[in-house]
Amino acid sequence: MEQLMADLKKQIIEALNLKHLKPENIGDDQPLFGDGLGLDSIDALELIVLLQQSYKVKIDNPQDGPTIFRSVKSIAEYIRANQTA
Amino acid sequence: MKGPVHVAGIGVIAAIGKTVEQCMHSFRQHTSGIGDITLFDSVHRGVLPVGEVKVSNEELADMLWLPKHTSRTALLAIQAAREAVAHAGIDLKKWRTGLISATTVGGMDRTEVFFPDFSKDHSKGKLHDVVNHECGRSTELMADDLGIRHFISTINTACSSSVNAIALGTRLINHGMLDIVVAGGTDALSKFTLNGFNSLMILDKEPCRPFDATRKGLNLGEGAGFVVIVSDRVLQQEKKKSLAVVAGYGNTNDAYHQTASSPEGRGSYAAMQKALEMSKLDVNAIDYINLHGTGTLNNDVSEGTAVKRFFGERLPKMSSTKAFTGHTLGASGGIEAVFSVLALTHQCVFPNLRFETAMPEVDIVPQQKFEETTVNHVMSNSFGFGGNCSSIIFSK
Amino acid sequence: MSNIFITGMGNISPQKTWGDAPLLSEVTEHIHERLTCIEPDYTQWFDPRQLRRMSRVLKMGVAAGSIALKEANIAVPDAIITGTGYGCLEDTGIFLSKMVENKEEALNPTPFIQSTHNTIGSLIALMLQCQGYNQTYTQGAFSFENSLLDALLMIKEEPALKVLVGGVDEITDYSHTIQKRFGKFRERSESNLNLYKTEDGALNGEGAAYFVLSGEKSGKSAVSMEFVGTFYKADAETLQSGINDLLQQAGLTTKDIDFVLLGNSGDQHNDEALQDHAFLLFPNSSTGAFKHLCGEYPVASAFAFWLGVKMLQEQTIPWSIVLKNANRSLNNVLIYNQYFGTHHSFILLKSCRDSG
Amino acid sequence: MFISGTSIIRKQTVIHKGALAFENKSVSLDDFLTGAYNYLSPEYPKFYKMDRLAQLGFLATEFLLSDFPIKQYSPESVSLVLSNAHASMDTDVRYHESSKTSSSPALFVYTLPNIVSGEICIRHRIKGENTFFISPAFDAELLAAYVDQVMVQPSVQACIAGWIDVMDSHHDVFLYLVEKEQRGLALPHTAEELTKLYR
Amino acid sequence: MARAVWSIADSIISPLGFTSEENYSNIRKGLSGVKPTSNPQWNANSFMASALETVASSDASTRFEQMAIKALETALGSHTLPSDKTIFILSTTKGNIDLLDSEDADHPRIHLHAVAAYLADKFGFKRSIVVSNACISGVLALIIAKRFLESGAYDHAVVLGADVLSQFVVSGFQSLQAISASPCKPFDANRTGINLGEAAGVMILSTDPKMLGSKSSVRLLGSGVSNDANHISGPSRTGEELAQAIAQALKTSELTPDDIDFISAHGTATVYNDEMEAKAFNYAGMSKIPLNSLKGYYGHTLGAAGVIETIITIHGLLQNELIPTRGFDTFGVPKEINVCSQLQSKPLKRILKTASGFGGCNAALVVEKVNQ
Repeated sequence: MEQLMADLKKQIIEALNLKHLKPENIGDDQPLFGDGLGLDSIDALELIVLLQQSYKVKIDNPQDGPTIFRSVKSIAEYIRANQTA
Repeated sequence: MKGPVHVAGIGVIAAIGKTVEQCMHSFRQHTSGIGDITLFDSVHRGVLPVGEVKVSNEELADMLWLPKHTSRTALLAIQAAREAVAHAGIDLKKWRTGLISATTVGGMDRTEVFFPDFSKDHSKGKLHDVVNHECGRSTELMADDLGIRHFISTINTACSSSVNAIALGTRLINHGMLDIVVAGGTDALSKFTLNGFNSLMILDKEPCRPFDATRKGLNLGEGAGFVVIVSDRVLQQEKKKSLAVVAGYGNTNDAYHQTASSPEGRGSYAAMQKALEMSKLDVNAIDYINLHGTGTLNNDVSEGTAVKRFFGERLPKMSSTKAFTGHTLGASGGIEAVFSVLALTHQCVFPNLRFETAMPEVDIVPQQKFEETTVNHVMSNSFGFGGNCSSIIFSK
Repeated sequence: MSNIFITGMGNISPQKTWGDAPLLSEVTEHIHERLTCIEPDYTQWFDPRQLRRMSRVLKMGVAAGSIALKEANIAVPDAIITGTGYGCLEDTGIFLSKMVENKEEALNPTPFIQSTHNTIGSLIALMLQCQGYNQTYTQGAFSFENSLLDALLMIKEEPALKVLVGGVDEITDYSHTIQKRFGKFRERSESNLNLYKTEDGALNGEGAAYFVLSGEKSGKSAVSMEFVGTFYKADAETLQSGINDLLQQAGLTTKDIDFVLLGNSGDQHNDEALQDHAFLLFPNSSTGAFKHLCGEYPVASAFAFWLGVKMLQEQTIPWSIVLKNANRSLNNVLIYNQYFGTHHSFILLKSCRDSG
Repeated sequence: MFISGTSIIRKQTVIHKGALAFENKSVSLDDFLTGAYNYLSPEYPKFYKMDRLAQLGFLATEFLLSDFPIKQYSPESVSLVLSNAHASMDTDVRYHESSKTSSSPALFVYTLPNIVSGEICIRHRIKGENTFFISPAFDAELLAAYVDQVMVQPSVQACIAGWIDVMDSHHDVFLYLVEKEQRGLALPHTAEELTKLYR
Repeated sequence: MARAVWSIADSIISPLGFTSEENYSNIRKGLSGVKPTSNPQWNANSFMASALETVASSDASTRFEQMAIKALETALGSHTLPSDKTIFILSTTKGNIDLLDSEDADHPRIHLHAVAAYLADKFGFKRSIVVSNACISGVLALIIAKRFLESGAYDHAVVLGADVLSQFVVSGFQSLQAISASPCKPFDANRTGINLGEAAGVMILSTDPKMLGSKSSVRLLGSGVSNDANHISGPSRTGEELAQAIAQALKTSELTPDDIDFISAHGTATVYNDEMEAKAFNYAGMSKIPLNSLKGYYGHTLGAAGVIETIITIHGLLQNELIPTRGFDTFGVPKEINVCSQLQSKPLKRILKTASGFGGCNAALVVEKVNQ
């Protein structure tokens, strides 16, 4: 789980081009959207693509985004719960 | 020297018809143009419904006597523009005539043919497939076809483009710089836009249901709509009938988000307001609104909220015709301008197909039947990515 | 006089065209088959978070717009009008190649969102929270001229308006490879300063320039735009009567033109025609060229617009642009642009020092 | 009668409908011709067998007809009226050289100016009449007058006409399409317009 | 209604004579210009051809020009044509190509337009044009002249068709293996190819019937030209395109195939050409109409052929005589045609002249006798 979250942080920085951040700047429970990291709905769509490409986890309804992408931890939990392998 | 700027001719091609008359027939019969993809290959074929113009490129090219590698965007445009010019029945060469077209994809449908070969080997891919890639090229092909040289322009403000084209044409006539303008917009379906909108997860896998509580997104469509607008002097001298006048228009930016509209629809509200101010009409004078109404969760709430705020409790009849045609992007404003003029000339309003239950967020109940009724002033809304919002009013 | 003043300018180009150095005191030599913009450090104006999703063309455009507004000393303009022939090519190319590579599965939305032509202008609006008129023209080599014309109409309609008008176009690896295959652009790497000495064709270029236009003079606004005219596939006679009409409406004749800034591109066929025609129309004017500095691209006239205004403001003619010097003082500068023989345009800039 | 399109090749530059379409001045004429062929990539390997006159004619018509669906006319209703100053002399000289050792039949078949007409007809399936005039210089009067007479033949709908000259590295091609119907920006078919367009 | 175009005078310079009448009477006698020819300038070995040995170049003019001048002088005779109302049309494929062999390879009149200008100047014609469209040049030149006269651009036309033998042409046809070692046999089962020949012919056309004087004459009716769009040196496999040119000629003459009394075919005596023509005449519904080829008398005279063959056929038309096909004895084409093999008398009203050539071109012209 720790490793997964560490990987996710790196991947999020890369995918969303958050070059001003380092993985250690992102807390496991820190909110990603709104006031937290300041991400928006386009970033949410990018994260959906990230999960599909890197973890083969599909999210069909973008309305589920806000819950799943609340924090790095919630993303990791969602991946664990939905990965078929 | 401002005088009324008249609409003297209209032409349209869309999923519900290749001509104005065919579209009117579909409206009367409540026949939607939404269906499966049949004319191009895509993994989304059979999954995502679209509003396709059911004529292949080859047939279109043959019909129009144009080369087969012409981009579909230009072919659709030329078909609609020729209809509009023929309808106006004025020799364009006798006057200072301009062409203002709008498109968002330009020659993308051909670039997609070019690109797979090109990406494997940069010396491959047939160049005649990319030569007309630029949006402006489709307008130049039209200008060459219609014999217009005096002024040409292409607007791409995403889905609000064609309303801006008609507005610019009106201004150029008002400033005495042009006598006649052929204005409108065109866009062909392409894999590029289909996949783009799919990546945004705003495409409905069912036929779209604008303003319905169960709506899940939009269906893409294609087509072109053009109007021939003329100065008062041209109308008099050519002894033509005015189909409608351009009463007002407004162009604003929502400045809220790259793709989403503000929840209260501030940009759309401001666009309607500007248009109404220019028309000097009372808000209650508007008889019918041709809504943008794409069928996405976001747009319909935002637009609905703005409309409710703007018109108050006494709402005019209104509908989105996108349930018939799909969302035709850069062409939508042009196609819907033609529909708005038809509402005036035929004294009718168009149904908002597939509406059943009002949205919980904002109570909008659109027109559900084709209906003949008194229509003196029509408003048409077109909003786009990047927050571009435009609204236009046509009057009898 | 038209009373349309240029009150601020921002220009990112293959030359060092921002900052305080005297006009083109140093000319940058590029030895490459294409001219690429010299880009400033954008973080001096923007928060890195604002820049993270932006492609190169967006950064160039947004920065040029921001410099222009700063120079005009206004925070938010009343309208934003952008001309771009190609639009956002980089994002278009990324989305297209991913679409082909991934066979239409799992595509990133960002490049698609930012592939539309209006991204540049609407991003400026979003960053400035500008809810006013917002427009994007994409008519090849008329894109910038169409934008100027719109601004001109707008200020005539409402003189108090402050309009941000620009022209932006980028080269990408894909676009350059394809354009080279059309054979119009030169294929050899050689100095841009030798552009007019060889016959190999035009030099591919790019740039982003924004201007604040207003009906009210302010600050450095000693220059006005008198007219802008576009001519699609016009012959020499049409061009001649066209320029005469435009001049007449501005109360001028060809004799009043002190300097003609010509759109020679290095493509000998069209350059000869342009030059012959210009010498015929304006035998006593000085002439100069600018595309060896910025290259050929649809909105190259925006670079010329910047150059012309600068020349009038500073009352200097940079040595590097002169084709023929008639030793005249600078009051009227005419930009006479052409794009591969099909698109011709005229823009007249006028110094208004004397009229107070 | 109306001129609905033009295509010019001179100074190793192709101008199609007034716009620069392809250019390459830094190579030999032959390499320029192959370059323009590769640019169009029409997949017509017979091109490589043609002499320069035919290659020029092939390329010029390829550009001329690239945005015009000539195939919508019946093959019999399209005509060709071409002219030049040097006839097939460019190839005549080469053939003559070859004939001193062993005559090349492949070259000999190109020692007639109208072979280029034949190549164009084959490529575009044109079966209407063709004529080849030899004039000291581009003769707008002759073309305007004669093409009009061809166009009034009841079966004729369109005519590809113009000037196509090559001798050593000198080359000058001006082809245009004439139709009965005026479409778009078509110009009237007069000697005056032709002179302007040729310039 | 287009103006009528009359033929008012003609001439032929060939091994068979220096006037049209002399040529016609020698052909009636069955004489031929084709015989073994030895001329080291043309070929190291002797070959079968119709060479005009009695004309040589002068200091001022080449052989080609000498022949042309003689033909023009004879045809023009006492006719004076107003120079501004007369067009001079030269039909030739190679003109002075033999200058390439001479020491004077840069001779200005190696260019066809320059020869035409030189001849026009000599005879005081202000306007000259050159038609060089392979072996249909002669017929095509007549068609072009007719059109210029019908349109009113000119009142008179002088059409000269001429070509000479040369090392260039002889070696070329040899390289194509098209030359027969024996006198050619058009439409014959044993045909083995062409003979080359040289000649000059002139036809003077006019819209002014007064120029005819009192003699019977002929007028040019409709015409048709087409292209095979098949092969640059081989004829069409089907003959459809020549048939199309013939149909066009009939249509513009407002005639049907039955209105044609006689055909002067191209008949080069190559295997494929003659086959193609046979198919074409069938397509055109003319398989029963008597036809001939005159190549057995003159060989293939290239740019001159269309003019001199039309002249001989017109003389036959005026005399009501069918000239036989010299060299033909065993029918040898895959479709039935009526090859004329004996001199016959028959009332004649209209003839059709056809030609086909390299580049896939075909031409057809109808000529009608008008009894004054």
